[in-house]
Amino acid sequence: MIPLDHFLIVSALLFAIGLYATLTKKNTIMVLVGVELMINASVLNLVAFGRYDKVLFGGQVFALFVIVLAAASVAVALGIVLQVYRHFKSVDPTDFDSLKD
Amino acid sequence: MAIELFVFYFLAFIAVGSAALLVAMRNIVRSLFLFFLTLFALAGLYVFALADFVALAQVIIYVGGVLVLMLFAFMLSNKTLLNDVKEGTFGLPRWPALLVVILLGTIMGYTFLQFASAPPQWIRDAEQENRIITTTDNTVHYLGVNTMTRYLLPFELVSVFLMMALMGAAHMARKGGKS
Amino acid sequence: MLTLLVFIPLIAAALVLFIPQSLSNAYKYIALVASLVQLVLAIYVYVSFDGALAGVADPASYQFVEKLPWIRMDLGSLGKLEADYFLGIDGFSMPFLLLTSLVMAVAVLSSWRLEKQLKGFFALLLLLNTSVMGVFTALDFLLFYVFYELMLLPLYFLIGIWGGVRREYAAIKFFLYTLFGSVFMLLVMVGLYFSVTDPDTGAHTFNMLHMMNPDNYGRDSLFSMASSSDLWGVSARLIAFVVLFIAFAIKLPIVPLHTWLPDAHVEAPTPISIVLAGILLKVGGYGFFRVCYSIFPDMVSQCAWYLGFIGVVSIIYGALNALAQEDLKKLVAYSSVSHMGFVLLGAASASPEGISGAMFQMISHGLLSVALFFLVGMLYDRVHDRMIYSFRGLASIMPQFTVMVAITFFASLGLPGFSAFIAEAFSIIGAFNSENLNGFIPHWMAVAGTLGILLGAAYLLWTLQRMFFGRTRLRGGLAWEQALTEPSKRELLAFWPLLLLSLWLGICPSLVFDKLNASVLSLVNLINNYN
Amino acid sequence: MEQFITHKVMLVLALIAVIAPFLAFLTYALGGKRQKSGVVSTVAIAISLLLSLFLAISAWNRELLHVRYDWFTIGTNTVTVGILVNNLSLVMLVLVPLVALPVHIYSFSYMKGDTGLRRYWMYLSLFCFAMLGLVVADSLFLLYMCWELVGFASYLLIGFWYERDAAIKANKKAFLINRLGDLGFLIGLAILFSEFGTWDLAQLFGHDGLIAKEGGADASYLTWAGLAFFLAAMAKSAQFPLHIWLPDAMEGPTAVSSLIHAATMVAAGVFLLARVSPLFNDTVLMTIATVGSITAFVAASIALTQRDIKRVLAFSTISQLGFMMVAIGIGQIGTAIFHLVTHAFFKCLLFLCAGAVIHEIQHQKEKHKLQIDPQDIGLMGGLRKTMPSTFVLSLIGAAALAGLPLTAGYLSKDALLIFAFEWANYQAGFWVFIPLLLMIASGMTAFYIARWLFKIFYGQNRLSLSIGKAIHYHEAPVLMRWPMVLLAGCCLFFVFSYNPLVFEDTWLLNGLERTDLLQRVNIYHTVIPAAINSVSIVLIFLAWRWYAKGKYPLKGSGMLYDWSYHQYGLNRLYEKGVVKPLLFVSGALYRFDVKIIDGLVLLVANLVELSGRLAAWVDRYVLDGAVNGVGNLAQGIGMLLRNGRKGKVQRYLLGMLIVFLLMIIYANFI
Repeated sequence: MIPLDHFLIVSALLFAIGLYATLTKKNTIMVLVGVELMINASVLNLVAFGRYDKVLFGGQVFALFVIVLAAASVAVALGIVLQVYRHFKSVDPTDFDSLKD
Repeated sequence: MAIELFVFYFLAFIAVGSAALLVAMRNIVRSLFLFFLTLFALAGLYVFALADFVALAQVIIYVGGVLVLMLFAFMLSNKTLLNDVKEGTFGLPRWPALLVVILLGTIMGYTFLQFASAPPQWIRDAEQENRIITTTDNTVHYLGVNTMTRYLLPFELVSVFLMMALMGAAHMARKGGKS
Repeated sequence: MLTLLVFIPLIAAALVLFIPQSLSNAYKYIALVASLVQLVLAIYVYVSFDGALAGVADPASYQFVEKLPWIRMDLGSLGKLEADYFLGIDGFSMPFLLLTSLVMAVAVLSSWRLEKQLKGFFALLLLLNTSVMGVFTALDFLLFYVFYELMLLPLYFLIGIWGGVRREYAAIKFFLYTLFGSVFMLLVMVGLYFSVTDPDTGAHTFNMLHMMNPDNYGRDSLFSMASSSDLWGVSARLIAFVVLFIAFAIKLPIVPLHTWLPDAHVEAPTPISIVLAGILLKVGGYGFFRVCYSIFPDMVSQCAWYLGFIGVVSIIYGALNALAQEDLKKLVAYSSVSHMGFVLLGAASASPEGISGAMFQMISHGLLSVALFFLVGMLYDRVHDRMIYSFRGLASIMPQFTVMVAITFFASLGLPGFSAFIAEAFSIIGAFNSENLNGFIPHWMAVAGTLGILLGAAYLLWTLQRMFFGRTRLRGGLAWEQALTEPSKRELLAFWPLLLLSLWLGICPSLVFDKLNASVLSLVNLINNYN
Repeated sequence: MEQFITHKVMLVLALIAVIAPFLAFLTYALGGKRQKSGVVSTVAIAISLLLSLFLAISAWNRELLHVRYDWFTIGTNTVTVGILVNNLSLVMLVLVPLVALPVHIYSFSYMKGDTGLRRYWMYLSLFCFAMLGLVVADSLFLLYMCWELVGFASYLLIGFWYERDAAIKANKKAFLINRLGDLGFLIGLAILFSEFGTWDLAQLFGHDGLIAKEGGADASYLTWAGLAFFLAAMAKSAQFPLHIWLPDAMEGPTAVSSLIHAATMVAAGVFLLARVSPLFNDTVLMTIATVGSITAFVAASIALTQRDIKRVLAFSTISQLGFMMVAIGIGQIGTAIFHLVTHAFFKCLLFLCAGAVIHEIQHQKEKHKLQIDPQDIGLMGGLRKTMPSTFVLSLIGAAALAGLPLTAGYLSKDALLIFAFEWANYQAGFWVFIPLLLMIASGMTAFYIARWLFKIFYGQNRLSLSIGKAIHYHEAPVLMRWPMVLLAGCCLFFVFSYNPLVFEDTWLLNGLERTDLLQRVNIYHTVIPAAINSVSIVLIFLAWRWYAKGKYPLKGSGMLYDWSYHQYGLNRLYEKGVVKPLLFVSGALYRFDVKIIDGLVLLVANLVELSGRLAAWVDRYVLDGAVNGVGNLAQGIGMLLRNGRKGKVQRYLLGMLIVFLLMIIYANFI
């Protein structure tokens, strides 16, 4: 059995990387990828902790929910990105500086 | 045990390594493929956490769904979006962000290590009362039962939400839009 | 007297600032007159200096002492702050007064043809002069520090404004390096201040001479010898010694803290190179003796091995680097690193010969490196090129210049009859003697140090061969041949005194040693007390 | 007589003898460009010669003349300067001007028309001054100064024709190798100083000197000191493997080669060892003898094949210096000095003869506009008829070098060899190789000098043959001939001894100290001279057949020949083994300096800059925010929400994150 902290460290690393991508990427799609990385890191955490919960099975169930929600959010986000791109002719999030239509 | 650990490290290395690489890359298409690799490796890690169904879901939904969606969105869209491939393989790091991220990562890692050395009460209880999932357990069975009983309400909510989201996405991605 | 010596340039600088731009030709005459007056005063000081009085740690035997209360502040629970305007000289500082005034005069002469912003240039040069003189005469640590920092300011601008292509880079680098050192010095200074009290008034004091007397330290103060307090498990006095050493070593410079030197020298205009090589490097060496060795004599025996080792490394490393240079000025700069290694080696030996040799080496290097930079500057003035490979066979078109260069080269590679010979020989002999005398540094360091002499001959002779001998072939062709004229009267006037002085010192070293011996012996005794 | 010539007067005379050339040097150095004639130099050296001859006559075998003054005090030790004259320095004091005067006169004619005459005389006078100073210096420190000055003068004279690349490379090489020796000297000085605290020769090496006292110093240090001084002597006296500078030094004017690189300066090493000889213990002596014998052999074997007229002589000089070193090594100081003196005369003579030949060929070369090397003995030949007096003089010099009877060379060489055999007899066993090597070297000497002589003066005029044009040589001018005659006179036996065959009657040898440690083996005194001379004569006859008659039986190539011709490949070895690696290392170190050390500094600077930026950034986004309070934040949010405002999403995110982080840190770690 792999010790718990191994999973946690990997997830911490992934989260950090995802965060970095989110903070710095000049392409909205890559920002999205960063967000997905962070989500995956948290899923890993959920699953790792879930091992100690045979009765309620909360970890794995919520991992599934998260995956599904993430999929949904990606779909929506991509739609938004495409729209935004049409509007601003750019994918750089720093260029999106007006909230009005 | 040793082989297991080795495979775990290998997968973890692939996951983290390709994630780091994808962040450092400038070429988006390559980055996305690296992301694909990360997700696959992560699925492997889930298996090691004895969550085989989640791993499966990961592969199907993420790898099969999300990523393909991304690639399609990327490739089907305007050409300039695709041409957004800058020269140079790696970009320069952005120092403030990198610093903050490293700091956060360190804090997280530190906390987790603390965590492992002094686990919370419920984990210790679980260990003592032998409530840990073992390799012989049929997790899919438990999952199914739990979803349909204890977590039924959330499950339904999620499915409704999913439907709304997909509809919204389809609406938004329509060519032309309203304005 | 010393006050006059220190502040004459400042008055001249003020004069320069007040004279309108239209009379800009007068600036250099003012500067020259100021340095000449200073030179005369310095000679007077030299002549009336009594070589039998030791100085070093004994306040009574300092000469030309001037002491005025400067800052007296009651800090309540922290005690009283006491800083004096305290000037005085002993054998260690006296030679440098003469050297400084001479080098400054040469620097003014070598900036004769300068055309850019004369007012600022001369004002800064004179300010620099004041601060250097101040460093060499101050006996109060706070005063010393103020002058020490004041030195940086004019230098930064002098390099940064009148320098070469990469002048900003060089200026910043120089500034940061030195600042880095002096910040640490500040820490130690404050620490010392809180440890030492004036025996007369009972107030904390910055007086360096009080710092040299172990009785003046508070019983359980940080730097007290009796309490031997620790900082992170290391003796506080040791840390202070090392920190001060680094601060001065950057100035000296030592490997690996030397990289500011080639850049600063190469980018600086000729007069500033002259001042840098002639005086600024000596501030480092002077600081060793005045501050590190005198205030922390008990630490010398612990650190001597490392000092000697760094010295040897500097000698050989500098010489090897000089061998690889293609820029004449850089070559001279690296040769400075190598030559100043002898200072460190001699100082580390803590033998009378070694310390005398080190002092003599500083004076000799002061004269000869100035001459070298001056010669490089002459070449650069004429054709704006100083790459070794651009020249060949200069001896045929500039015989007089070649004679000057050849003599200077041979003088600085230690030909007998010139000061560098005495200096290097006694640094080495002192270093060799050390193992028998006090066991500070082993024999092999002296032997390794001699290799530096050999390499010194190698790079200088090679340069001589490549640039001056053989058939004439210049990169600039005929135009250069016409531009490369023999030295003018003014240049000769600035150059020959340096070389003749070096020759004179080489033949009559007692001119320096007589004034120095008492102080050196006293310092050696001071160190041996703790060995 | 005794009353008038007091000590003081004699010392003053010695001082004048030393100073005179220096005054000549000053005259040229300060006299400006007009000062071109060599009269001043020559007069000065003549004065030196007269004074030193007078001194030698009045002070020989009498008393030690010694005076010294305090020079400077360093620490508690006082360094003195002074003059010390004993028999040893008297010999040298006479020898130097005696050789230098003919060379000066010779130079008048030899250097005529050269553009740098002023420099020439200046350097020559400087050299004479330094050499004389070296001879009479009473302290090792003063000796060291003169030692370096001699090297400096030699540097200047080798590079006299500074437009020739070969000359300036040669002088650099000479100076650097001498510098290496100087380091040995310096280390020796340091050892003596740290052991005894003085450099005074009389105090150190006098009869009741510090060295002689038991337990005065650590024996191993003295061994090291001895070896260090020997290193100095090796470089200066061109001992194997540091001899390589001497052949190259032949790039200087020939008159210079004869004075400096044959007669005087290179002998300074031998002189130094003689001066400090009480210092040496057995280890050092053995080393000296071994190195000396190897040098004698190696250099003689190289001289066999050289084609350059001066290089043959240069290697011969090296070989003869090796002989002298052996004499030092076997404890026969007197013999070493004796050989030094005779060698100075005959080698100087040979060089001057060579100079006369070169001068003539150079003259012909310019006259006929030929593209030849005037120093190649392959192009000479048949000069006997056109330059008869030069030939006779060369013959005398060559005979002295080969050690044929009736010459001075015979006396000194026999003395040396006999002592060497006696010494080997005393040491027994293995050490017999030293006299054997010397025997072989001595045979080779006879052969190569015969080859040299026959190739130049016998046979046909090969230069005429090779260019197909008749070339008429002329005898050397008078100013060149008479100095040679003077030297040739000194090469004959009667200058040194009334008995042409037995060296033991030599006044010079008897005037110098000698060890009586060795047992006189009577048979050696007859057998060895006879054996050597018969071998020599056979070899000379062989050379005559080969070179004079042109019946040369060998191919003129082959491994041994190349080996010898290329000087055992030593030059290339040094080039590849020392110079190239050194330059490589220095280049690499420079790159290291720029890339690594400077790079580190830059890195630190960058980090500092980065932290500065970070601080500024934190200042702007975090601290400022905190200071300005929530209102500002609200305003910021408001602005974000308001239309048309520029917003940077990721930056806000980052800001939030930092606040979050700070909170975590604050909550958990502080």
